[in-house]
Amino acid sequence: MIEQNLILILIGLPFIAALITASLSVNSHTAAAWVSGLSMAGALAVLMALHDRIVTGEVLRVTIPWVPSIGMNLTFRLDGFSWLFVALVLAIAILVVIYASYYLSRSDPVPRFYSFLMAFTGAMVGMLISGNILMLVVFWELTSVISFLLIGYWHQGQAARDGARMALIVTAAGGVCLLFAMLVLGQIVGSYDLDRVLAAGDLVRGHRLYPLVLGLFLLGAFTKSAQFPFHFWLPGAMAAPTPVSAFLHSATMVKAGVFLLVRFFPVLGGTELWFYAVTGTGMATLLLGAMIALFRHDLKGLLAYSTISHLGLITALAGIGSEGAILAAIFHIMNHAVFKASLFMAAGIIDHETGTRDMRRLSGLIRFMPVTGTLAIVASAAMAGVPLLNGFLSKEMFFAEAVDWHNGTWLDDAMPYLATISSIFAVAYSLRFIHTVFFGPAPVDLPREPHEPSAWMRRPVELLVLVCLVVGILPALTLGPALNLAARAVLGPDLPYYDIAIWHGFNTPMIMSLLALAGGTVLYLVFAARIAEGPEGPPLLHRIRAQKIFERMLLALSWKWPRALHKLTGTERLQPQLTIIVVLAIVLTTATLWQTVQITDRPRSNPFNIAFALMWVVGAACAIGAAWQAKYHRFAAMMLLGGAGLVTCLTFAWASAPDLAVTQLLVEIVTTALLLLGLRWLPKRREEIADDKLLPARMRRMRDLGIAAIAGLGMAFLAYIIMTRPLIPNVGDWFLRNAYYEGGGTNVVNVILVDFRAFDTFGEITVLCIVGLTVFALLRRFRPASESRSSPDQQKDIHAANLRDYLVVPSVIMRWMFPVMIVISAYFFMRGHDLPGGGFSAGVTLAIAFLLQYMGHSVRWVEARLTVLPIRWMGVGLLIAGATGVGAFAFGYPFLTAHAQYVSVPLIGKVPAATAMLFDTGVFALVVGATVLMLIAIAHQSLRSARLREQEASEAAAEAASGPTEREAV
Amino acid sequence: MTAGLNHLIIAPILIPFFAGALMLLYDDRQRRTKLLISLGSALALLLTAIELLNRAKGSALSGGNDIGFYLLGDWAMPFGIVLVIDRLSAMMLVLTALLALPALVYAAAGWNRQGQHFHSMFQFLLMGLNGAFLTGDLFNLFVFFEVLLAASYGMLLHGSGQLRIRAGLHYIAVNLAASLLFLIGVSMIYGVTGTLNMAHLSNLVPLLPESERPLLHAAAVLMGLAFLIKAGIWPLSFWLSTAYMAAAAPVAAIFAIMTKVGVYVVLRLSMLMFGASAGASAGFGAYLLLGGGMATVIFGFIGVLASQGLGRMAAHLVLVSSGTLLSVTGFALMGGGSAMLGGALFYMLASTLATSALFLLIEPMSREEGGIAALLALTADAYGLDEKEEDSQPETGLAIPGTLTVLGLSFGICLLVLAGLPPLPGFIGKVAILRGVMASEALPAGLGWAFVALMLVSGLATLIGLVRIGIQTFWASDGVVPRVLALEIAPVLVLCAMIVLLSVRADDALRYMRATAEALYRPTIYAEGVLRAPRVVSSPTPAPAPSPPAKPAAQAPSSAAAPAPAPATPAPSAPNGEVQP
Amino acid sequence: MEIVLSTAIGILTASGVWLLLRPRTFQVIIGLCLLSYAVNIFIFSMGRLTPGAPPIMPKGGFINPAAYADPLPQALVLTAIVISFATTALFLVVMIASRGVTGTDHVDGKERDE
Amino acid sequence: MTAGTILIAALSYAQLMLALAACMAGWRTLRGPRAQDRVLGLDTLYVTTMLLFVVTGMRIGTPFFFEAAMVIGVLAFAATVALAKFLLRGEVIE
Amino acid sequence: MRRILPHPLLTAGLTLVWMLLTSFSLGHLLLGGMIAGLAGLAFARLEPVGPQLRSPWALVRLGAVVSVDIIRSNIAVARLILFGGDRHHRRRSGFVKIPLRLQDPMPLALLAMVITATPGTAWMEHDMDSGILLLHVFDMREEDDWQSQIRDRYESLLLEAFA
Amino acid sequence: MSTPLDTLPLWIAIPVALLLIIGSTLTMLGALGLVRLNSFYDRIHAPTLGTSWGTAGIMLASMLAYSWLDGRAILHELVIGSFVMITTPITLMLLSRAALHRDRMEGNPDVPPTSAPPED
Ligand code: NA
Ligand code: NA
Repeated sequence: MIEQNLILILIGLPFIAALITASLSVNSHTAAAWVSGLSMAGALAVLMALHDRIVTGEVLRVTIPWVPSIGMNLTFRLDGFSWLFVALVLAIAILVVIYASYYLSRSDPVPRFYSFLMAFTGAMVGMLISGNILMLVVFWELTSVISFLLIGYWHQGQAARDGARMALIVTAAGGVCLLFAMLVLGQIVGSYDLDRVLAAGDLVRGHRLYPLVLGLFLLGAFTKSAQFPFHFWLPGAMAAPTPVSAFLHSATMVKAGVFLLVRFFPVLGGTELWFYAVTGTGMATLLLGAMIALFRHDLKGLLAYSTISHLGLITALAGIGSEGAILAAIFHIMNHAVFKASLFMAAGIIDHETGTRDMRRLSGLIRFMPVTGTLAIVASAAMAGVPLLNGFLSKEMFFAEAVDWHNGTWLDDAMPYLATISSIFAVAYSLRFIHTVFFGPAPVDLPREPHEPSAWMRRPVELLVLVCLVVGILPALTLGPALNLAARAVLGPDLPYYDIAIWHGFNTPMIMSLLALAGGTVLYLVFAARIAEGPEGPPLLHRIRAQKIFERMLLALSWKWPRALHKLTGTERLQPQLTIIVVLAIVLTTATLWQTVQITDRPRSNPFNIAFALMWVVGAACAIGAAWQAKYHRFAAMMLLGGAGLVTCLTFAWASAPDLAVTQLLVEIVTTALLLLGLRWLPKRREEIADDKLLPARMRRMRDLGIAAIAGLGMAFLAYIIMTRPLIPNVGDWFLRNAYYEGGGTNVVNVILVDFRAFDTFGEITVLCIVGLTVFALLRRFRPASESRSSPDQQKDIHAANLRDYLVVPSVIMRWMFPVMIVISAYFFMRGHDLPGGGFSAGVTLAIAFLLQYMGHSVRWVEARLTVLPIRWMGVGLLIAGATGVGAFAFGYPFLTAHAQYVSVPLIGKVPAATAMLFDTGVFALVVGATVLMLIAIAHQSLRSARLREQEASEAAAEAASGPTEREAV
Repeated sequence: MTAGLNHLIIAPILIPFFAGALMLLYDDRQRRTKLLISLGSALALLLTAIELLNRAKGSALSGGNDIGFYLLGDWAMPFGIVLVIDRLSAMMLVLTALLALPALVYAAAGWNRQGQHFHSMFQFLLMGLNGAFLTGDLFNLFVFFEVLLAASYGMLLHGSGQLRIRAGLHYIAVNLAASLLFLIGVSMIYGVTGTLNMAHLSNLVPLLPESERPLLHAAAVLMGLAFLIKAGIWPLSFWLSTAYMAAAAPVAAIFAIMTKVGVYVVLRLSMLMFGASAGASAGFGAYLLLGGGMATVIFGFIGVLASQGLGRMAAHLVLVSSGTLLSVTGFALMGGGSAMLGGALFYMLASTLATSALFLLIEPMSREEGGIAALLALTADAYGLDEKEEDSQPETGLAIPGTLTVLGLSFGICLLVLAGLPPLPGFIGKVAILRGVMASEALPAGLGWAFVALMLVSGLATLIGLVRIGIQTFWASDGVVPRVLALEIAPVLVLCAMIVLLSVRADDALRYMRATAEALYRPTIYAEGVLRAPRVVSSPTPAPAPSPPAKPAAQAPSSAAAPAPAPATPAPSAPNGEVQP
Repeated sequence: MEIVLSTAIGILTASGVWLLLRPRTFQVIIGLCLLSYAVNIFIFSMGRLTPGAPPIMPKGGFINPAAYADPLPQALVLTAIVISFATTALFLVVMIASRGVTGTDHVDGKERDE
Repeated sequence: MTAGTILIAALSYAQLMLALAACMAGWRTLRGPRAQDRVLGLDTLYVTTMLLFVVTGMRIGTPFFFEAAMVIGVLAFAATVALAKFLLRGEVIE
Repeated sequence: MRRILPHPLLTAGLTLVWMLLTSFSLGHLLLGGMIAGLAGLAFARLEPVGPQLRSPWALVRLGAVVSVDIIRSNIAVARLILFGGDRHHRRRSGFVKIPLRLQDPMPLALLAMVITATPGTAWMEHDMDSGILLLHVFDMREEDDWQSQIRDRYESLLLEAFA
Repeated sequence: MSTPLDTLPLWIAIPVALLLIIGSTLTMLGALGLVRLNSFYDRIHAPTLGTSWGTAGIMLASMLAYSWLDGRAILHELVIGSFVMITTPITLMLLSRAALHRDRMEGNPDVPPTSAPPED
């Protein structure tokens, strides 16, 4: 129990520290460092407390349910391997915190740095001790995201931004692959629990999806561990502050990939595929990294490529996967972390104290910073694999595996040679690092005067170098047990104890080491000068800059190609969009009906009526005419549209829908007025559009004509086959039977509208209201095109003056029609429930009455006499309709339950008094309001324009009066 | 929530309706009152929706009448219109309310002054959305679609300006075409099956004679096109990015739910009509949805990569999300299982919240000197001769400290969700979907793998695109920190908090979604529940019980016209048997 | 008679679709109007044609539903008419607003080659 | 020769005549040549349709088309007034 | 009274219209009267004072005259359209200017109705200042004196009817 | 098709039929004039056939028939007829005025110059 809590503390501490530091003020540098350092120390203490249990080979587990329904739980699992790794991470974290507190400038937002750093540590620890492979991915991705923030800490620089982005993209892409792999793995194993996955190696390797899993898994691991060809992000990430590099890019994040390789070796490893892929990649990376490192002039660049190379070495070991290899891999993970962290820190000190990291400018620094220099020399020696240092030991073990382990493949045969060659380069670049920076003449023209850093900045380096020495000399006493523990945790408890000695006799690995040392020295001595003068990178190879390639690829993949593709697969123009809709509708409907649709053998049909057919001759001619004229003769098209509408109304009447005929007619009238009001603002098309006669335009028209014809045919066909089908039993019958008894009205259509399906009407009036408001709102900010701003041509002509009284006589009749229309409106309203009519018809009628007054007079004349507050009407109408509906609540009925009754009124007799009528009142008020609002809002534009013209004219006149001289000058 | 009358079900429609109507009586200058009404309504909606969700949760799979229904006008099924509340619709209601409240608060920072009657229109939009989620009647669905569309036209055009008008024109034209298709489809369904009730339809589909089936499918295709246009499926989605980009920030934030309405309807109707129990029609359209959905995801992430501005990018993210959901719907029709579908619903919740937050972030993130004041000045009405525009004063609100940090944090949260990165719910949702897809035996393996790969790639593309924009905005911009009001950032933070909450309580949410998905796989629960919905008045003859005024409509005419109405009104007592072919 | 009405629907649709695909806003709005005529008649025809029998009932007595036109499609068309009226008005206003701010009546707010 | 036959014949004749009238009015609307001719044509089409409503109502035997006819008779002139005014002034409402 | 019922004649007429449309019953008299009253009130907002009708009898006479004229000219115009005139006479149309004495818009509107309703004559334009009416005549026969016909048959009656 | 009109006695049926024939024929002739006549100013006379006796004939026929059927005076149609007569002038006046205006603006010599005194 206590262990489980301890594990939770272990993982929780860094995150808590992150939260605390994040909430510190910008300049509380020291506090942030202390919080971070103490929390790391605390975590390390916790880890140590757990050592006793770990050492017995026990695996500690704790699970907090998070999303158990998809098997994603916060399961933590601490064994020897992860224990060792966590210890490494925490220890280096402490050192980095110390180092950073001296390294970072006062002007930096330091608490944020620590916050990120702590969060990163937490994520890293989480990844290492995750007992659930999905959670492993979660933490894995978290490390990518946070490392992005850390690399971009100095985001003012372009290099930092680019480096951060590239690192994120590469590692996150790998993470996505890893997620895919884990999902499939979980699918195969039937659980995301790491224990069960680790135990299911045979099942996984035998599964047909194994290659897929392996491929995706390796993509994840290789990207994170900067393996060839995904190595290029790491040098770019060197734009990060040095503490970040020391931590992430030597000890922790980049090791996540190799950690994963080792961890999952029991599941995925041991196959030929694994060997080729992993060892092959590892060897290539090892060699390439070492070669490139030699040619880098940037200190951190050299270290970065060196890191890549060492990661390749570890990867190669994981690929071999023998007991010794795994042990060596773990050992080298540790060793590399130690010497590389110290080297990064040293490089940081040099950068910090001299102002440059360019080895061509640095020289003879041993005189100015002897301590740092010594430390760096020791650490470099470890990196080069000089005996008595830790790097030597693990490299020897690698050589031993390369030589001793066989599986009979060509890669296996080549390994010793490749290992030696890469070692030669490693020696050479280590030598270069030391020689150029610390020896030679005193540097000239450095940005800063070099000197030793503050002692505390050096302490972490000192400690690390000490570790190099101690482990290098006394491996069995120091790291030996822990390593064995870790290897056993990976490969199983039956693993025999491996003794790590510094002397194995004068064997092949030893010869290889000596060869490398000698070869490297020679190589450096011969080529030192040329390297210094050469470009950043090995000859020939430097032209292939992976980073550049990647950047170009990224640019192409994430910008150029998508843009081109997006243009190709999308459009911003309306016509293609509408064409696609129509064509898709046609194609899909046709596909559905093709060869399946049946035309009924006993079609329903009504007798042919010549008059009706003739009316449709008119209707069709009008429709086609409207289509024909709409471009150049809008006015004509409008009238033809009216003609087609009229015949439509007649059709409704003829086919027993008097309500529809009435409503459609009323709407026709208002629509005509609306369109005309709008037409005022579409200036007449004076000339034909230039392109119209050209071939492409003609082709387009032909194509559209074809589409239109097919659409028409299709609709006609659909309508015909359904119309002629026998009538199936439908819910319509019920309405006929119940309209009178249950709905209290004889006009079934109206009863449906205000009672059976009143909810539709309720929504419909809301639509009308919204549209009214939208029209109003839009027109408030309306600006006419410049050519429509002046008064229409008809009013400009000299004859126009004679038109003064043209309305005097007509307006009399129009005025007198006003009360008549009110009565007609009332008539429509009253009879709606029993006969054609209803609130909508009444409302539109009244709106037409208003419209007529506006047309017969001027806006100002009407509005001086009639106060129409359309929006008020709309609000009241909606509220009446809604309140009627809610009224039913009082009687225990649902919304819009109507209450119909015929009430006997003295003298008058029975009158229908349905609540539906009240509802209809609401509809009426709303329709009046909305229709009038729309009409008047457009009409007001003319008034506005006229006022504006007057205003401009008076301004111009005033100007003319005040400044005649200016005018003359013009 | 068993049978009976429950006005709470209609509250999500009535609350915004009355709020919107009431505000029409106020002058547009009484902003404070309007804002209060509006916020009050949104809050009430949220509470109602949560209560409905709680009730829906209680009884989703108990069998039989376990959904809530509301017979409008107390008319018997399947003749009248019914509102149906089940887990899915309750969830959509909650989501709508969750988006509405922050958007409204945000709008209070000055956006509501850019045009007329913003709040009424906003409320009507909510009414339309809620109506579309609740209704159980196809034509009523059309009506509510029109309500929400009309309101969305108004909202999109809110503030006017060239970009909005151009986008609005396209948006309206495309949606009008879609509405026409919808009408054709609905009427064909009526012509072929004789009903408009979704539950009734679900029961009729398996019984349909083979001669009528192709016509039913054709109708479904036409209607489906209309919904898919709203859902933004490729290649019917080109209107979307410009429209969303052009809309004012709070408008775009609520628009985040608009594509989901299309998805919701597609999901609802296809599961009801073409689910496993649909006989010869089972699985109709599955491949179309899957193909279209995947194409949409591809187009969406290509668009994300190709976008220069955050607005357009966010709009394409909407497409990615909606394409994912459509593909999953396709899988669901193939029998993909509730694990996958439940994951998709969870993903929908997360991605909608995140896109909404992102839309709210866009403007403050890209705001230069002056902020809203400048914006208002741009749109200020040159023709406002009639009334003085006191609108142009910028809101003097509380500017928040640490602006960039807060903005960056919020942006980061949105990014993680949309790119599907852990530990936020985007990741959880994706994992749930992918797990479900991989585990499902019913799905063609190749398609499943293609989909999984597509999901992962689209997440990566999203990451790349958003990181690019984020770096540009937060890292590469040197200069003035924008002045952002607390009123603008608080809603974003609320949305982010909800996202975080969703990831903390992911298991509860996922369980809910999975149960929802299971219910969707059993359309008979829905259909039987609705069709057995009892009226308050059990029969047209007066009830002997001393109940409140029993439906007088039934008595009055019969007392007026002496003979008993018995032969004329047999229907209401037999809602089910009578109208089946 | 069905053939006449189907033809009518077809011609209205074809004219409407043709206009819908044109580049000028006014053409589009006329096209939408024509299409809504077509669709309204189409909806209406889904209840089959029953000339001479409007769904207006006697006050009481036995009713033979087969003798009357189906009222439901009519109610649907009524709603559709109102809604399409509203949206036409809206489209019109957006059209003139677009003409105002962009200076062209092209649906894209700019001429094709610009 | 019953009353019914006579009436049916007369009604059919009237329908036919009115439909022909509609055709001719439609032709004028389509043909123009001037805008005023079209307006005149449309106006005639309105009146013809109105009469056709009445005649068809008689033929079918229902009085329910009366409202539609009344809409044309009492309200439809508003549309033609608007058209004419547009021709005259270039705007419908000043 | 004037405030409640500003246009009694109009209200009465509209009540009649209402009853024509619905039925002649007491209930509809009341309902129609109420609605017509409201309509009258609304109309009063547009036109507070109605026309001063002096002699309704003159209007009745005018109606009779016009009815006969309409029938006659219906036949005449129909024949002209069908046969384009007779042997002795080819149809010739033209404009006629008629100076009117009427000044008030209301009687002018009535005259316009009369002229329009009579096939063969069309009201073209009327200038308020000069009082000149431009008439278009479908068939100009020499023997017809349009000026006197309009002025004596119609205008004088209208002048008589209105104050 | 059987309609209630079958019950009409012959002495009502014949005038109804005659009125129908007269009304529809006149309307048709009016429309014919619209097609055949050559100038707008001639054509403007044609539709008045329909709005005067064309309408009157058909409305009277309807009134007669329905009054007989209902057993009381059905005068609905009176309303339509009179309002058609009242409203037609507005349309035609405005239309002819517009035509005149347009012709004058284009300098068409066939139309008389304005009768208004020149303004100064
Ligand atoms: Na040097
Ligand atoms: Na005349």
